Amino acid sequence: MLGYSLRRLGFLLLTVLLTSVIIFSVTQWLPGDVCRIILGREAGEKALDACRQDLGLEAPLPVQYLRWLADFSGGDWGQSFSTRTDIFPLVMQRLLNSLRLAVLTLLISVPLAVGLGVLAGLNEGKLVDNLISIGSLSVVGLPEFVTGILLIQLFSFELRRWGLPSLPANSSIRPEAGFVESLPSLILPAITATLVLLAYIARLTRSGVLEEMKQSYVRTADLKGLPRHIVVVRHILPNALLPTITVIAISFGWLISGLVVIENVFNYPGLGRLLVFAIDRRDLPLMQAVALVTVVGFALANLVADLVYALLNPRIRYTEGN
Amino acid sequence: MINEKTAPALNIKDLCVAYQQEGEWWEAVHEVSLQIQPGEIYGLVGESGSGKTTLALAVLRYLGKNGMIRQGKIELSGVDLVQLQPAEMRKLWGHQMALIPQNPQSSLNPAMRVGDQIAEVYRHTQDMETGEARHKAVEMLREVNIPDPGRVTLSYPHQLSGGMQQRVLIAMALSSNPSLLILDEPTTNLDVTTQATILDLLRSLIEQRQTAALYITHNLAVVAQMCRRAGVLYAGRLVEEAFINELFARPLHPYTQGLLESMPRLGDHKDSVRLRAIEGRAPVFGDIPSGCVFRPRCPIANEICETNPPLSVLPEGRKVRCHRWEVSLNEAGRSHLPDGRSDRNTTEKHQLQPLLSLEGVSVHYPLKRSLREVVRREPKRAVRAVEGMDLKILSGQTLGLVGESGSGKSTLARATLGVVDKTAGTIELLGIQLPDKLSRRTLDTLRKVQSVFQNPEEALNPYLTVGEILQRPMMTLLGWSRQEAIGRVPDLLRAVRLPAMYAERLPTQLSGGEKQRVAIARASAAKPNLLICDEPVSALDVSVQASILNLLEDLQAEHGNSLLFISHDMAVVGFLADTIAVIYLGELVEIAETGDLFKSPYHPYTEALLSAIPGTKVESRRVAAPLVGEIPSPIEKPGGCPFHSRCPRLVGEICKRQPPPWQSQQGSSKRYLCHIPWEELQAQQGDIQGFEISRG
Amino acid sequence: GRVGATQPAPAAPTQGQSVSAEPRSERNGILRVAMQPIVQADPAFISSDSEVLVANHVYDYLVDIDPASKVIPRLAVDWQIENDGLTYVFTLAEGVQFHDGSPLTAQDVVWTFNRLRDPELELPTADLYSNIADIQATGELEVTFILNQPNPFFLYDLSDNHALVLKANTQDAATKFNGTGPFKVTSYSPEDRIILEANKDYYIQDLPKLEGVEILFFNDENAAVDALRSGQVDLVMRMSTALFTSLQDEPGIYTLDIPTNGFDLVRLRSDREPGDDPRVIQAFKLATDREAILQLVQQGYGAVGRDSPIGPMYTQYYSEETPIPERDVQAARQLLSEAGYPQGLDIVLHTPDTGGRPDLAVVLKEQWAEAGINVEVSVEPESVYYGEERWLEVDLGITGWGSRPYPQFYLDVMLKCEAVWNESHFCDPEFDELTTTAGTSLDEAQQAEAYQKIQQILIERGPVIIPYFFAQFAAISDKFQGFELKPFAGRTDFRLVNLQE
Amino acid sequence: MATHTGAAPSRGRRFVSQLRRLYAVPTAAFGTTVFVLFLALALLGPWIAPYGANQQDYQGARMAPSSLHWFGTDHLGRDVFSRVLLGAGEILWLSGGGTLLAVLCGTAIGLLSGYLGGWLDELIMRLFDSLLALPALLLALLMLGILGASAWSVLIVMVVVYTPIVARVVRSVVLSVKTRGFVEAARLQGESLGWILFREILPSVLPTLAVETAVRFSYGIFLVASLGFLGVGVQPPSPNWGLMVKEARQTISQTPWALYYPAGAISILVIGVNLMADGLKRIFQTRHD
Ligand SMILES: Nc1ncnc2c1ncn2[C@@H]1O[C@H](COP(=O)(O)OP(=O)(O)OP(=O)(O)O)[C@@H](O)[C@H]1O
Ligand SMILES: Nc1ncnc2c1ncn2[C@@H]1O[C@H](COP(=O)(O)OP(=O)(O)OP(=O)(O)O)[C@@H](O)[C@H]1O
Ligand SMILES: [Mg+2]
Ligand SMILES: [Mg+2]
Repeated sequence: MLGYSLRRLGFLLLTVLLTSVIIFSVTQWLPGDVCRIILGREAGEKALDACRQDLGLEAPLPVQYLRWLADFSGGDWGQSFSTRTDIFPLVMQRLLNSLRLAVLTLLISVPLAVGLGVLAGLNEGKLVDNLISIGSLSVVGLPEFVTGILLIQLFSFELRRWGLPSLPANSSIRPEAGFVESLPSLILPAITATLVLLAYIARLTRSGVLEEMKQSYVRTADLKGLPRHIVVVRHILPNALLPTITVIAISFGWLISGLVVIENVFNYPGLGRLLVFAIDRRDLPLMQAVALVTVVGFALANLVADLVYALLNPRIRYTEGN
Repeated sequence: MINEKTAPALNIKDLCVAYQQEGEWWEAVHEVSLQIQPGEIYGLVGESGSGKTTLALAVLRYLGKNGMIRQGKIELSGVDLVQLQPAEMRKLWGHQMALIPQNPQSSLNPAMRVGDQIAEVYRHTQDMETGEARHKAVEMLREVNIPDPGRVTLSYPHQLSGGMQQRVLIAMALSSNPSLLILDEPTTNLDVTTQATILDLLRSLIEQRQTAALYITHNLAVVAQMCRRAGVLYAGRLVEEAFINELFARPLHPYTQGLLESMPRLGDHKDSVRLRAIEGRAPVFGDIPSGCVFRPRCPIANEICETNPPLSVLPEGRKVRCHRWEVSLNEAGRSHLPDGRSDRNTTEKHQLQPLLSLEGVSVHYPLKRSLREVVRREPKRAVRAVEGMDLKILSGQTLGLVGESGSGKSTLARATLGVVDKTAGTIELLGIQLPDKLSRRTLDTLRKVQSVFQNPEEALNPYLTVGEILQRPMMTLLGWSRQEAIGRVPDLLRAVRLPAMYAERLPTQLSGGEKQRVAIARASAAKPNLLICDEPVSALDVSVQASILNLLEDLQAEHGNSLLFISHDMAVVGFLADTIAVIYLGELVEIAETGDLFKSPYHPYTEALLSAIPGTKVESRRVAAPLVGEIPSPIEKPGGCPFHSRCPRLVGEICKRQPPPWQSQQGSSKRYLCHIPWEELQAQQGDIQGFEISRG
Repeated sequence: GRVGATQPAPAAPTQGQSVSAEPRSERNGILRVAMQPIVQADPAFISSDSEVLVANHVYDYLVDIDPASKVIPRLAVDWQIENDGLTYVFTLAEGVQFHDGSPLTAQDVVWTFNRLRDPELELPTADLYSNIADIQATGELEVTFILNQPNPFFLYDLSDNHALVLKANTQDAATKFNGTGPFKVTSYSPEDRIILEANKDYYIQDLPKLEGVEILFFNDENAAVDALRSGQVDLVMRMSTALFTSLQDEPGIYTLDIPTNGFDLVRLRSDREPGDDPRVIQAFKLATDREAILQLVQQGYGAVGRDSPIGPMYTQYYSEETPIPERDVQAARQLLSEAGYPQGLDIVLHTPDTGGRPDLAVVLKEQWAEAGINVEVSVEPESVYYGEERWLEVDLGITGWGSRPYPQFYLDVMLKCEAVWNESHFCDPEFDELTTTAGTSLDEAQQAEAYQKIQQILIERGPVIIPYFFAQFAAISDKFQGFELKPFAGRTDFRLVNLQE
Repeated sequence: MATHTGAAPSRGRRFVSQLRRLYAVPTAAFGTTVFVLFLALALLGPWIAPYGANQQDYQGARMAPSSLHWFGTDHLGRDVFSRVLLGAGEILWLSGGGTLLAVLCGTAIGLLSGYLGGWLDELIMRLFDSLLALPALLLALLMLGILGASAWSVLIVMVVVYTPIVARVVRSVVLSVKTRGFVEAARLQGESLGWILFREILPSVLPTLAVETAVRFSYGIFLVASLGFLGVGVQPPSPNWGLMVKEARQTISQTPWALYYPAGAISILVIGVNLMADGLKRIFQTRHD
């Protein structure tokens, strides 16, 4: 297990390193003069030159990359070109916001989705299954921006119009707001994200359950005379939910920074919105930092998934590494 | 011991089971009646698809959603199971009936410790405390002869070998002390040696407990060894039922006769015996013939067979479902060839050129080292699948290769074909050394060595027609134009006894045997000098197996090609091969001309293999103990004699420390690798023979 | 309900919800304002209205402009113009303190303006202040500016958006906010929000009346309006007409709009094909239906433009003497054909993604298509479009120009031959001469005449189309009073706003 | 079950029979019908749309649905029905084209990489892992930043974002197929690489590929619409449904219909394609059990 974990960790580092090269090169390709963007449309040539010198943009690209990588891994994330503030605290604060949203979303969606998936799987072909399947497939078809807009109309404006307590349409939160304070702002984006995940996880769980129900060991368990619920809980679920774990972890990665559209609709200050801001302003260091944090987060989520998977799956736990 | 007068434990009457497929219901089991007494093992044999498992599942009331019991009764101790509700069945499952399934690996929950899986039965069906249940589990494991049961309870299924897993399942099935045990091919996926021990175990357990058992298998020899009575199932119909001795001595139904005659027995050889295959193939969903279902394949069918045959009940508890059983009784018998049928055997062996010779061939699959091993600078390890192999195949001859699973048979074949790289040694074809890599071999070399694989299902591209498949080797290896190649396809099909119109078919429209024939046709299309057949019949039913073996033999007679024939079935190898090599853990342990191989002395491993074959009897001065344990890991092979860890004739320390010498003697082509000298071993061993079960 | 109706300027000093007259010592309320994110914090570099808005409350101008475009005192309580308009002497208010506690002195003002005009630093304002010969602290609280040439708009120039007074020798204006202004920055979270609290030591007693201002950043106008609707912000000043009209029936929200001198400019580069052919320029103009554009894009708010930046708000200069030719698609086709485009003309129309500009582009595409001008629209983020100087490069583009209190500015920076932002690359000696006259003459009549001629030239041969002058919108929660909308949103003054009891 | 007599059905017949199986599942039948319907609308759109995509009527802006304008008009007086109709073509060709290109590239790479194995395979897979470690939308945004917003850029983005996914799926099938007997037999017969890849292996990949294509396609529709909504994809006045939603959001209280119709169109199309993909999955997976 230790060997397995170390090897996974190695893969993670490799992936992150490769991605950092991709990110660096991609951002270098972005058109536009960084200094012109930093100094705004009103700056003169001389100031621009000084700025380029300042940022070390004159050096050859590999040198710039290595310098960036060294600084970055050393914790020196530099200053944002556009806002001229330190990147590290900024990104960390957004990461925290993203994590909040991600955690809340998972808290809502995972139990719900897994529950629905199991229910559908166990009742394959019956009415419940069909209802859940059709329901989840329909939800899959709703783009986040449509759901988001509809939710705002409904839960912010309509409720308000009727004088009922309503949820905020705009989810921007104070930087120092605690989880409880930010909760109302989190609800609508979390529901929107949940709707995206729900169907996905539920369908996966369902097929996992169906897949396992076909296995011979379930027949063995049934023929042992075990009560049905024991067969389900002790035999089917532990195996059926394994693939779900991986997907949840991947979703976690997506939740951290893939919520660009949702953050945009609700104006939620997460990493996704920050990245769009950075791209719009050609703020290379900020862009690189956000992208890399995303990748690391994503890779970590995958690592955790792999490890949990291995931990729950004796076939991996006991064959690798010893 | 078994009293026919007492009420049967299981009484099946007129059972019809149907499946729904593509919206239609069709009967997979049709009007089957049978009784099993307490303490009796009733054998049910039949080809794949004949409905054996369906019957078993119907008895258990565990048919899938698309299966249903159309009519009939299944009485277990007088209770008709067909009438029971699912919840009531669940109670019976835990107490009165149990199943020992075919695939032990997939029948155990991979994510749960073995001990818990057994203890669970006690906890939930017998309301035991956890601790007590655990204790009982250990006890149960001990009862099925598992060494160190305490440790095994803590293992996960994948950590156990197939034989151990099967023991666990047996323990589990017996833990509820059922009055009916259903065994669905419980040893089919195991090695002969393991199978032998499991069969022994099962027999003694059933005897002890006086359980009624329904034993399902397609292996007639196993039935012969295990059961008191047996029924033969064909296309869902019970066509014959009798006491074992009767059944084998005097089969009445043409189908049963066919089955028995298509099976090569230990000691049969192609030079003296021609196998009789059952023509055609078993009916499947959609085209079950009217009247007698066996009619299309029956050699003695006439017009009367177009009506449903009645079940004739004969004395001595025999039943047969055939219009013409009296006729069939006279027409039976396999064709014994006149001596010296083939002239190739008259050629002296030493005059033949070696076609292929392997010298010191080793194949190691390197293992990836774990990080810890790299850090600790531990040496690189490898699976030593084949080691120091010296073999020759003479032109026009057949070399048979036998050995347990994992002994390196396939690896050797693949190294010869060039699909795996050998680690050491040389492979020469007609005196020219072959390059390792397939890509470096010339088209001519490729043409000279072709192969047929084990699994016919995978052998043919499902998206190409038979014609397309057969054209290719002629186009690539012989450089023919497409037109020329197409022109030859009917000839090829004819050669493998398939109608020419099969060229149009897709592989999915062929049966397993037909697929294997096409694969053989493809392999022989470019007239190879050497055909390598890696277990070409082990996935096939006996009746089909016979026709493939006949085919291989005919082709060889026609083309004069050599054959490297791999099998784990001694009888099959013995039938086809001129020379047999026995390998163990990647090493050659014994080699002899076929006739000599079946004469003692045997290498202890060969002896074990032979005596483990069901339906063999050993006339031995000292009965060899069955093999203990499993084949060791080829990663850490035992030193000295590779077989010493399991050898029933262990001499002493010398076996562990010193590699044994080759033993041989004038007048015999046999050589074997052992510390025990020829005479001594011969004195210890008797000759091993197949049961004379059918030559009545 | 709709409160601030369109009113002709110059208007009463208060518009919309009027300032409550009673000065009260107690501050109350925090005003939450939605704005697009700020990027520049150093006053010398600011340009967007949100940047100006922040600076305007953290710092003070020497003089300020009222909604009617009149110059009014700010840090300078009084001034004298001497020596035929070449010397300006300002008296500074007493008791002004920077947020760090140090007092404001004349030196600070001198340093600030010297920095802005220093040719070495190449700040955007250098050109604007090149006319200044010298600046002197002529007393503790007295500053004297000496000009090379008379400049009738000098006071306006001093109230340029960038001309906020910093502490002398400030080095880190980009990250530190040390002003004298009515609010102090307590926290700045880039791209998210900036939080201001009232400066208790503000030199004008009882001001500001708010406890604080929170400026929340929105990249998306829709999100901002949604936030206003659901009560998370109190004030939105940047939104498309469509959004603005959608707010008019919203309970609890006042909508205000005023006409401005701001406009969207459609310009064709005149120094290369196809814009170097006057017939092409005319074809574009003839193919444009200004009234329809005003109706569709601005939903009728604002005023139809006449292709010159001298808008109807500048009553003393605006002229309708030269008629704008009627839309004539046939004539436009004819002209294009004569200019060598008988099959029509393919061209990309670039536009920033803000306000109604994408809509304008889309409408133009449709109108011009009838005349055989096939436009491909390219919408770009404002920051990229301006940031990369693409806006100065492209053949055909749309630019938004914010409202200024005097028209000379536009001519100087945008249309003169050597103008820094001569995006249309227009160069016309007659035009330049007239512009110089208008910008230096102290004779009002002469000025007016020059401006009138300029308008004529632009209509006849200027490579620009100004389809409309837009209105400035604001929507504010009815909990607040004292809000006064200005033509340029950035110069909105929150000092008088407070929460209604 | 195959019939045992008669010649092999032609490939065309097999396609028809698979389509029939698709129609045997009600949800899949619905999905396929929706897709085909949208496809038909997309093809016929230019002929049946009553107005042009950008045809404006400034007298008739912001009109509620009526017999004249079935879906009403938007804030610029454009007929929403016509725009939705014409948008079908736009979104289908963009997402369909992008998907197909990505499937082509991904299949080629997956086949080669999976079959050849070795360090090249390792390298490509590591690279793809890294690409996939970035959420698709972020990668898309970064690339659109480079390429500039246009329909072509969206196409390229789809290829870059989806190729690794398709390649990995194809590769995994190749890995399992290449150890099959028939591939080995082909190698032993000295078949060329091309033959082995395209005639021996590819057909077995096709069922999985069909399912994957349908799934990618539904995500592709999403991506194109989302990019439109974010305003970084295709440019106005294109009747991209996402872009229409973005534009209509500004006027949601004045012209809600301009938002709901395109939003509904996206949803129905994606649901349809999803149901179809689901059906394909069922057909092909049961076949390979
Ligand atoms: N769930 C099912 N649905 C439809 N048909 C089935 C089902 N299970 C089995 N069959 C069909 O019923 C027939 C009998 O199958 P069964 O498994 O009972 O045969 P068997 O004798 O056990 O064969 P084998 O030796 O291969 O295990 C076969 O043709 C098989 O294809
Ligand atoms: N590709 C491989 N990598 C690593 N080890 C392998 C590989 N192929 C086979 N082995 C190992 O080599 C040994 C010999 O395997 P091989 O397949 O040659 O045996 P076999 O005699 O053909 O067995 P069977 O009867 O099961 O087909 C086994 O221990 C097997 O696990
Ligand atoms: Mg079976
Ligand atoms: Mg093998």
